[in-house]
Amino acid sequence: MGVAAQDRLAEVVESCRDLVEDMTFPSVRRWQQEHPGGQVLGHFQVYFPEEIAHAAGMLPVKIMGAGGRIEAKQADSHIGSFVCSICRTSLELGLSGRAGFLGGFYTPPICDVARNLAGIWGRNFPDQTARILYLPQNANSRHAVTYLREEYARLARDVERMTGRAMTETDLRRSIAVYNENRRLLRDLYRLKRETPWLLPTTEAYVLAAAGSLMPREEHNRLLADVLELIPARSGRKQDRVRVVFEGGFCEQPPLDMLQLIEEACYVVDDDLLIGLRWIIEDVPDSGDALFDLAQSYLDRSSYTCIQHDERKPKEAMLLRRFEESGAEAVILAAAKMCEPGMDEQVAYQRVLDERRIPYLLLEFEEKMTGFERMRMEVETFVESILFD
Amino acid sequence: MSVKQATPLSPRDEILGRGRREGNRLFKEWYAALHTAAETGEHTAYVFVMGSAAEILKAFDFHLSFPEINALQTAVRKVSLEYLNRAEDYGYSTDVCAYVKADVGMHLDERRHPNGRLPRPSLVVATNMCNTYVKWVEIWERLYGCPVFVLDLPGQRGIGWSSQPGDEGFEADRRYVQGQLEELIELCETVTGRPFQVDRLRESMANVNRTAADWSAVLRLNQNVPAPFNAMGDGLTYMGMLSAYRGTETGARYMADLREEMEHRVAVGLGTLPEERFRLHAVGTACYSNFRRFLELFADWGAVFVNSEYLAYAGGGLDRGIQFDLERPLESLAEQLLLTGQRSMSNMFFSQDQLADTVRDWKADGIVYHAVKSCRTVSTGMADSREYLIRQRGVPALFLESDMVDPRLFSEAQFKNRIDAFFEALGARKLAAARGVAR
Amino acid sequence: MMHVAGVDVGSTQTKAVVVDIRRRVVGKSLVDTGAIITAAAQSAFDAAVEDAGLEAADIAYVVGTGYGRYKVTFGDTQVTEISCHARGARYLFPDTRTVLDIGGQDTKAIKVGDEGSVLDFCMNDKCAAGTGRFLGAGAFALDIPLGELGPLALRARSPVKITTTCTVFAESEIINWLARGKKVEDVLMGVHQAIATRSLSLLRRVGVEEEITFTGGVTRNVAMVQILEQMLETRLNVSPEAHYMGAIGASLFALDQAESGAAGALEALTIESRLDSKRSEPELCSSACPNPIIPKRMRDEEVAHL
Amino acid sequence: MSVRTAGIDVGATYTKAIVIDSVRQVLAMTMVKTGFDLAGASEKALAELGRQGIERGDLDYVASTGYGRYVVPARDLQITELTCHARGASFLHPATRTVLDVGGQTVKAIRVDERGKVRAFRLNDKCAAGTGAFLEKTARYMGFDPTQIGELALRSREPVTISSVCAVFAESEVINHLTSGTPPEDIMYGAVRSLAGRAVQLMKRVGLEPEYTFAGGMSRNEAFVKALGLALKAPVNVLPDPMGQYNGALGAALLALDRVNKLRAAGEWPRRATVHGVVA
Repeated sequence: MGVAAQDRLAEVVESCRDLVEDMTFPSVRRWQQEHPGGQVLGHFQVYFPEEIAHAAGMLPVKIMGAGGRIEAKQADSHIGSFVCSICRTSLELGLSGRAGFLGGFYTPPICDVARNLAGIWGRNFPDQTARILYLPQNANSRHAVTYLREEYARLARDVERMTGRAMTETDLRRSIAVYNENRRLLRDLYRLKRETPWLLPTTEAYVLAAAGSLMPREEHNRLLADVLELIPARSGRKQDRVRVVFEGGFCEQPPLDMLQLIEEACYVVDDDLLIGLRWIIEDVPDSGDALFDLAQSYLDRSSYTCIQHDERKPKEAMLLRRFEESGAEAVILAAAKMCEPGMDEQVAYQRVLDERRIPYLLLEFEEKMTGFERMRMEVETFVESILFD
Repeated sequence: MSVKQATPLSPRDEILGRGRREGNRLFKEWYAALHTAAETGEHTAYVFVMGSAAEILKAFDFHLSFPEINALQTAVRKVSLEYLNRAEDYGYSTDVCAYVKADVGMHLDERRHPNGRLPRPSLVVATNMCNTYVKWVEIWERLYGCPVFVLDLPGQRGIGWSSQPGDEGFEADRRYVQGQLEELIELCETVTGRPFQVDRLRESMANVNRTAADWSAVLRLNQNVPAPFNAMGDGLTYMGMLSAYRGTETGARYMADLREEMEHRVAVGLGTLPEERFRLHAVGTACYSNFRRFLELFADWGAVFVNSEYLAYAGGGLDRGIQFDLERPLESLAEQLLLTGQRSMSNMFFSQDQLADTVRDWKADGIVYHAVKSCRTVSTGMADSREYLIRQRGVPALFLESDMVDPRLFSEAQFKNRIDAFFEALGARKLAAARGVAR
Repeated sequence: MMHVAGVDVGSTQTKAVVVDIRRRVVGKSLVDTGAIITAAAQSAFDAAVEDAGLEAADIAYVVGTGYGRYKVTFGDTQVTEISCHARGARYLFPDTRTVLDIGGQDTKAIKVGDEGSVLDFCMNDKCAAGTGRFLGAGAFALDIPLGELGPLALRARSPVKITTTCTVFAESEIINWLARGKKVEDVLMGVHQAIATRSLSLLRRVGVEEEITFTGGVTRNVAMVQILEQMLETRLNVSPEAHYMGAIGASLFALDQAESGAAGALEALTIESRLDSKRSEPELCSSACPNPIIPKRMRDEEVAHL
Repeated sequence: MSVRTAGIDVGATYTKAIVIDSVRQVLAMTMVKTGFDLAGASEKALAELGRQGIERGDLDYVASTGYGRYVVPARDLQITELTCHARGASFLHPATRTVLDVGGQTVKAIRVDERGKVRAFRLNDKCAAGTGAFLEKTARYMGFDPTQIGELALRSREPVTISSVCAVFAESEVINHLTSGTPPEDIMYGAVRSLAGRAVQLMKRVGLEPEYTFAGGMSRNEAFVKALGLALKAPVNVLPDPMGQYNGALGAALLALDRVNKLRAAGEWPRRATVHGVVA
């Protein structure tokens, strides 16, 4: 493709990387300047119905820790070292004033740490609305949808109270349309990853997707549409690398250096990184009740993670499907240090991969880790054991 | 070391220690019943101490097996390490909930438990009270392909958040829970092949009403000085009955007798120590791997636990004496499951002020936090809550760290050092107070 | 004139001091704890007494402290090092409100009240334990004598970030940094900063209130003092005797007791020692049960059901 | 003419180099201190080989391994120590199916197939009571030199149990034992046993399959080898000195030879090549 276009692509990717790594949240602060009095709603991993905040004119922002980019200096005196890093650095964002722009903070009941975070946040930031959004954990109950619709209505009321602005069905529809498009574009991005991984390194795909959680989705849609045109035109040679599925990025985010050392030896053809952004796998339909449609899509048109129990989605079966549909040869099972759900699930995944004789590598990571020698050795040994013959 | 017997104190002395004796007997019976069920294949439900839905399961005559109790018993019997190692060999990390690992190790060993063989689950009911419950049941789901029912009890949404029957929000939650209870009943009918009888449900609910009333009275009796029982000692035996015999006549009678015993102790001013120097409130799970030593390190200082958050959430939330309305059983059950869950469990994340009130009402000198690395439900917020209590409410608090059942995480030297220092400080405080030194 | 002594049996070194009735330190000694702890305690005591030019018989009262406090078999009672450091710090620096002690086994942050009483204290949690050793690990991995760590670290231009809290793995992280061509001083500074940061989060737990007194062996490390002062944005009280702080505190408690007229804090502190002095041996359980209701021999399973 | 391949293992403390010929005969081997200049160390080793009569020009293919594998200027290919240890161990003990390597910082358990190819592997988890460093700390704490660990432990009559998974915690267990007057040798052997137990747990995770071959620094610790044998209830191959230390370099040299033969078979020899994806 043309040099100019190539440069533009590189530029966009760079800007996304900077955005993801900049813990002063420039995009959020810019938005606030452009929208005087505009409110920002923070939400912790994994999934949050951003459409509802968006419809009320808020800027929803995913709080996903801070990796090694900030030290949990103050948070460490509030949370013990037996708790996952993402929880501590997320709190640090608040305690250090970096996330001072938040008007509210919601955590889902994905794990006991996340639920505790709501209490800790509330004790330390009494002026912010700190709440748990109780997404249903009995996904198989006939009553789950109705309940979730009510929970969303409750959220809508809170949001309206925060913004002092009532939202209409039309507002919600407009937001849903924006997010439907965003999810479509992300699906296209992942198709590229799957079909021509040599054109789209994992770290690039990751920052392109992650940037979306820090900016208005309309803006992100334009950005994605642009790069999706440019990437296929790239020149890149298919190399002899192992095609792997990366499983374990649903909550705490692996450091970019880790993704990089993996992509130096493997093609990551599918993953669950920031799965919350892609949780709903089809367009949210229009039945005339937007909140209901959102609730139903959360339950019935959604991906899987180890933090949701749903008989219709046995996790091993789902992993195998992800593995087959992406034409992978191996799996990298990663779990964040101290992440109970992640560590529990790893065991079940190992069993099924052993049975199917699918090669896999177990990794434990922490967002703030800096030394990668050991991990590099493990990944390379893994690749050597598949390539050398 | 020789066994010391209590010296007679009054003609009604025979009821002293009855709660523990009876508790131990009933407890052995209960495990014996499970053992038989394992042989005969009678229906057994695996349930958790918080939100067991025992009222419904008892109406179908399910045996109840509590994985948490099974796990902690391996520690009490000093064999938890073998089970933990087995689970770790199987692939579970050292950072995974030790209850889960002790249980997995036991299942990998054909459910051979130090208290007897345990039956396979014909049904599993888990609430979301602890998120790890849900991961835990998935393990049995895979091992046995048994039906799993996640009873979702939406908890407290935030600090200062409360909702009562009648509120729009509460009723939405209640309808959800009630709907699930109906689904659970259908499932029980399919599993047992028996029709549901609402009067059996009323019966077990009535028993819970009696149990809860007496239990909350027993807890309040510990506001007396000296406290009639140690909330982290015998208190745990009493609490065990709440789970094992919830909804049964036996359970109700046991609790009535216990209340009588405690009232007697209070009447004769009988405490648990020769001299009750310190009264403490406990936050966190017990340390079963070193249970006796844990208590001794406090008893040596003349300290007794007069209350414990553990008794609230691990006792199924009966601490405040709920009363079911038998006229509308299902609706009332849904209501109470929600309220007790929100108050005694999910409330834990927001409980700082409730803690301070308990300290006041039970005349405690301070709080002891027992953080458990592998139990993030109860431990994650502890450091923060402790800081809040010391700064905002001036409550002295000690922070300890070990595990429920993993002896490898109990370092006696470090434990003793922290405990001794805490009491040295409390002692100085009391002395200063006595001297009238302003602080 | 009456003398008393305090013996601080730490995990690596044992310190003893002798003070006279006017609270003056007239003798002190320091020995490696080594494998036979009772012996270490005894020889430290003897050396301190000799240093004071006295006989063991001249010592009216001995208080043992530190991890091996129950091994001060010739002592009269024991007090934890937390109380002793607070007392000692308050004595040497009367305006002390907060004490930081970085020891081999534990790092302690102590909030101190009037008369050196302990209002609150916090210690590192398990995964961040042995912070004093952390430096040792650094010294070992870089094979540099402990004494030279500080000065060398101060030469750092761009310190690295040590992220592991585990003492043992700090060692491999250090080696990794060197392998990546980092300067020794930069890596060392990283180690120092890691410890300082963690100590700071402990201090925050009890609430940082001036004046802050820094005690323990690590006080002799210039870099550590400097970094802590930068992070806390204040001067730290550091006594040349900081290493003996625990022993000094212990001796002050001993003095209270000896002048029993003024039966001081110790009385409150050591109610336990009157219960049964043997009982407190960590690994033994008390033979004399203070509890008439629960027989001591009660087996755990009789108590615990949930 | 005969092919000569070299393996260079740049380890944390020592850098080892070994040269073999096409019939897998060892022609030369050397060991130099690594220090902080890794590239320099590998050059020093090559110079040493020169002194033993093997000039750099005589080397047809050089494979590097160890954590300094990326900075060896003379390398044609770098391979991880796990792959090399597996290859080396099963060359010296052809019936090997499980390789255990216990070093100061890491413990590695590797399951290999009949060709010495890695089938599965695990490294010790983050809690460090499972590494050699733990033994050294225990020894040093009790006032002994790490070199005395073996003889000291073997004197033990009734070893204590050290159960902690955390080295720092284990240390306070040690202190407790000392305080209660337990003789150092019983504590030392207790520590050795607990380390052996952790190593076996790691081996279980890759699937215990005899024969077991034991490499790495700890393989020269008699007490540990004894404890390991007891824990496994099976004999353990121990690489004979000095091959124990050279195992990584040997594996690298063997893999280098395999590579040459493969390329020759493919008619691509002589030519420098690398495996895609492995070269960063």
